[in-house]
Amino acid sequence: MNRLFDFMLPPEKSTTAGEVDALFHFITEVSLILLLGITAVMLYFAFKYRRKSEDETTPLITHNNTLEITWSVIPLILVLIVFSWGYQGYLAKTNPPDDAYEIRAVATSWLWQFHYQNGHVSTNELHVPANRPVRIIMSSDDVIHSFYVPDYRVKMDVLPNRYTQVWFEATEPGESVLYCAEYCGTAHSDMLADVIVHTQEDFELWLETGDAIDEDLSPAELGEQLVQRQGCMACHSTDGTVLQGPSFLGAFGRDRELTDGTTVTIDENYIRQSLLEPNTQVAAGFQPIMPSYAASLNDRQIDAIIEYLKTLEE
Amino acid sequence: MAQPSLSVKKEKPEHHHFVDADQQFEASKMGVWIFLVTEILFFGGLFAAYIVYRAWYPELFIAASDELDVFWGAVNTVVLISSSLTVAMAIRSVQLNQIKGLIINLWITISLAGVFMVIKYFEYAEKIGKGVLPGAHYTYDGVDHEKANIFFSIYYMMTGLHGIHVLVGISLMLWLVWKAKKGHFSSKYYNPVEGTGLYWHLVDIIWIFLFPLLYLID
Amino acid sequence: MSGHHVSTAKFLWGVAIALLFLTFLTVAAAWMHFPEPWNVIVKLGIAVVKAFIVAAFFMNLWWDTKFNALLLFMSILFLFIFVGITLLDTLYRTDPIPGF
Amino acid sequence: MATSDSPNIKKLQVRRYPPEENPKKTYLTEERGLWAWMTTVDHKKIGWLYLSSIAFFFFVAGVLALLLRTELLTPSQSFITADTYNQLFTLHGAIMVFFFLVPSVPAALGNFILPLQLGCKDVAFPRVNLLSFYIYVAGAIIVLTAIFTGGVDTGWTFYTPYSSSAAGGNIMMMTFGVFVLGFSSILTGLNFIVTIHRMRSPGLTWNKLPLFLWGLYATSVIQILATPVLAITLLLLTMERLLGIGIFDPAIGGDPVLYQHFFWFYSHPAVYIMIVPGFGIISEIITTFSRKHIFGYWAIALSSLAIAFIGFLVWGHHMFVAGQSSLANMVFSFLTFLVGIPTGIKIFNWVATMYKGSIDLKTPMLYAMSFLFLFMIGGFTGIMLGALSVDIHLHDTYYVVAHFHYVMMGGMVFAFLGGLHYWWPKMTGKMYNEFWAKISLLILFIGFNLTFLPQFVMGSLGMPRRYFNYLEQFQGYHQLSTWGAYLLGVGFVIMAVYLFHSMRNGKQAKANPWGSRSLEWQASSPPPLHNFEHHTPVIIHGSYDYHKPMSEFQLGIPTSHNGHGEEETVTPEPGPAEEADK
Repeated sequence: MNRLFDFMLPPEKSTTAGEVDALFHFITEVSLILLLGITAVMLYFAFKYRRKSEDETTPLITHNNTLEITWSVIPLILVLIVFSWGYQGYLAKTNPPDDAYEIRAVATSWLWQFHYQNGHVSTNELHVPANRPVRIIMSSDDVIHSFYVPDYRVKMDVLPNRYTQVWFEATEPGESVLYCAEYCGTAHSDMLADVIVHTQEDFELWLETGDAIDEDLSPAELGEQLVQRQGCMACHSTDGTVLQGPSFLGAFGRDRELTDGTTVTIDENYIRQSLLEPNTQVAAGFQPIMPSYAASLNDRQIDAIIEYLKTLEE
Repeated sequence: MAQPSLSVKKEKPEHHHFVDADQQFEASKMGVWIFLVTEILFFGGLFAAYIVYRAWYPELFIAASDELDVFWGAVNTVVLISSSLTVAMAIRSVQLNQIKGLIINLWITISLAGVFMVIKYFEYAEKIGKGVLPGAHYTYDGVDHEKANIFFSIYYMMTGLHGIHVLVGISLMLWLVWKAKKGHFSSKYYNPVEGTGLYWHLVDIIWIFLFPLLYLID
Repeated sequence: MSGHHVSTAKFLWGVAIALLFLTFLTVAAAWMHFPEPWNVIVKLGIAVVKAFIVAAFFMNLWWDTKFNALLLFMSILFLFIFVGITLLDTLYRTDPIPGF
Repeated sequence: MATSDSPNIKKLQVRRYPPEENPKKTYLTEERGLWAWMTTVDHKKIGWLYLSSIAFFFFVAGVLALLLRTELLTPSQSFITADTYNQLFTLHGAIMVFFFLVPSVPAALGNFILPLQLGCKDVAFPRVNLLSFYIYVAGAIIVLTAIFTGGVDTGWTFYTPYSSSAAGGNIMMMTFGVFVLGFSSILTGLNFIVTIHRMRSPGLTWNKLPLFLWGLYATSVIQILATPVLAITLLLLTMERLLGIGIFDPAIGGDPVLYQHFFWFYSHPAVYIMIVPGFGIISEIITTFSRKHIFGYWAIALSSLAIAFIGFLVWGHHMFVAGQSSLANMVFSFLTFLVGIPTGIKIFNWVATMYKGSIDLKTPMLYAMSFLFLFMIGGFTGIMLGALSVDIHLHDTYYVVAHFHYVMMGGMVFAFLGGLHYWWPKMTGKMYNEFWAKISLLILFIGFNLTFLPQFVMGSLGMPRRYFNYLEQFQGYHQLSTWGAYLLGVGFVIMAVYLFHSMRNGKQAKANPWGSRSLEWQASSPPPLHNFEHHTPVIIHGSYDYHKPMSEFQLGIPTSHNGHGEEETVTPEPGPAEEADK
């Protein structure tokens, strides 16, 4: 499929992407022909009928019914084609097959959490099997977000008071980018996640073991990786900049004032508490907006994060 | 319609940019009507919210409307209809050049509008007293529905906005009384009276719908 | 142009009495407890009749230029468009239910 | 009181065109001084008050756009923070929409031209007109205060629940300012509808009404019917923040998608408030500079009304992925395509008008032709976004940003600038420098396409809108876009310079420098305070009668009637008028 406007579209990585692209190409090409045609006629008239003397008069041509009906009916037919084509594609994109594999997605400002049927949770990483329809049922913890994967040509808003869904079938193992497409505040543009497509066997394996990569890392290295991959950096810097949450730099061992006026020392227990029940002890001057990591981090990972924070000395 | 006839001698208009008084009268009346269109769509947003929520939670509306007192609602309907009558009488008076009748009718209308607001005040006070407040501040537990607060948000928005319109109407009529006393109006020029009258009738019409929609659901 | 229509006092009183009678009727209907769809239809029907009477005879639309009546009609039409199409969404939503 | 025109017209003195050249007494020379300007009820001066205000806001929002584009030169933070960026794009959108686009053509050019094209002394309610301007100023002050006391970062759409609970800043004041502004828009629309209905000159029947006025009429209808819904929406939003009424806030039990219905019920028709008067300008310019009768007068006039009407039925195409029902999506998509038909009809009619014309490529005509090209791109990409399956992919990406800039800026702003150049001699009595005007247009045309064509590409490649940081793969497109934006800035600076220069040092304009047949050009340039020297002219010829030579054009003035109600004899014009009667 080499078409003139292929450069305008990302690679097709889902079974329904081709359908969308076909319509995209059709509209773009027909539009281009009409645009160039009408512009050429306009320029030709401007040249052919240019004013030759100042007191010219022109013939009285008020209307022409045949012509006007023609240029009303032909566009009407064209847009009706586009409408029904688009509607067909829409139906295909919004009605998941019955056997689709279900994953729950929860959007929070500004990260994505994905819950799998065996209780496994991943943050800012969506793991899916290839060649199998996947249906994602989504909800939001706060404001409206939107689930957008350009490679799959899917998008759906994620609402706080209702469940919405998208479905897709990835055609091959690989990675794609997932964006939040509905404006949601400060770190809206950082609310990205990776869609990681495994083969069916690899996916089963991943569900069982989670990320295998942490086996041979030191706790602090693992902690660093987790902080980067779990979406912490959207709100907490490691260089002292204050974002939506306090910076990690030099935090460990320090005293911190809380919103209720009390003071705690940032130690292992405080960090563990902040990950599991984040909004019970909120640092003064910040909003209680952090999501819980109780389901997505195991004890070893929490310990690793604590070790990593210890290394961030000023 | 719009073209003035050229041969007939016309009344001089109040403002010089009009061709004649007839053009000015028709223009200002059309202006008021267009304003009323915007009022209808302004309230229309609230009616839309009402209908959407009513379609979602019909049982909520039946349960929650029990908290509203049909008797006082009906009394207020009678009060507003009477005030519509007196406004119509006021316009009739000025059309017949009876300025005294105009002023008396305006005063009766103002008093009726005042009665309406006093009754509304007691209704509000009773509800606020028992914790029936809009939305997030709702604390009353007499209505067994999780969205009861939304019904009362809609109730307060609709009746509150209507109440503000009644207050605006009162001020307009006080202004008319003042202008009438200064001899501004006659059977030849009474556009502001006509306009205010139209506005007041619309306020009445809106209440005619609010009463069954809010008070008489069950 | 009949923009300066003058109604007789008797006529205005008649209109008001008709309105008061309809108010009585709608309250009475509320006590009758019609079954569900009729309940709404009767009360809103009466409200529409009352609004029509006010618009036609108090607001003089009956005698006025047709354009002003058209304006009123347009505002109601667009309100119906607004509500009607919004209901096409709110009444026909099919939200998925999580399976776990 | 409706009378047929012909028997009366026969009794008229007929004055031959042209009117007085280089008049000594004009609206600019009478009632001078700042106070007179600030309290004027003259529609022409109010037009100027609006024009200077919208020019100011266009400048402010334009500078904001340049700041945004500069930040986007690099994929991550370069000189402003994410929060500042979010505030800037919110303000760019809100100011451009509410303070520039909505009032630009109706309130600035419309105010000036409408009574002149109708042949009346002023709009129906001159004091309401001035009030409408001061409401605009009040709204502007409130919004500026909001900007300097916390700002707003919700996007110009104020979507709940972000706007009702999550966002900081001074949203209540901002929405209140826009609420106030709505009344200014309503009053302008109200004034125009009444004026067009009630104050047309004798002989100016509906089928002779200039197409600019048809455009303004359709626009006014939308303003009247849609703006109140915006007002109630913003009021509810304010109450949401103030009292937590919960109708739109899910935390209290409300529904955020319902807010979107409320918002777009105004804001989609508002797109047509912005573009339909632009269509009117294009009809005037193309006929004047092609010196040819408009092709398909009724098709163009009625398509404006059709667009205004269908425009009310399609708001949901902003919500295809917002979670509304599939049924609503289908209906909205279908209706959206129907808007394309009357729009297409207009374009074909304009091009057909040029056929066998006598085309003079003066600056306004070049603006009109640029408009046609750019607006067609905006229209075609609108078809793309109306197609349900494709919109799922393109929604909330830069493709949408590029699309509405092609419609709003390539369409509406180019039409506005065309109109400004077209009526500039009438408004100021001076000619601008044709050479620099063409240079500036060329720069704007290139700069505009350079800014927004790359945005189509990166949008369909998946670049979401309202992004402060972006992936490196998009940097090339962003940089092209930013250079284009700078070029646009240069174009506007040149325009400001030659326009200001012409006001002081420009060549004196003739009453009718373009040889137009439309009524406003039969007043002197600039017009007298009361437009037609206290007379109510009687329209004898159509506004587009370019098949008649200019020498046949006459302006009737009734002898029996001078506009003041009292009998008075009008001194007959010498010479030509009597010849014409024979």
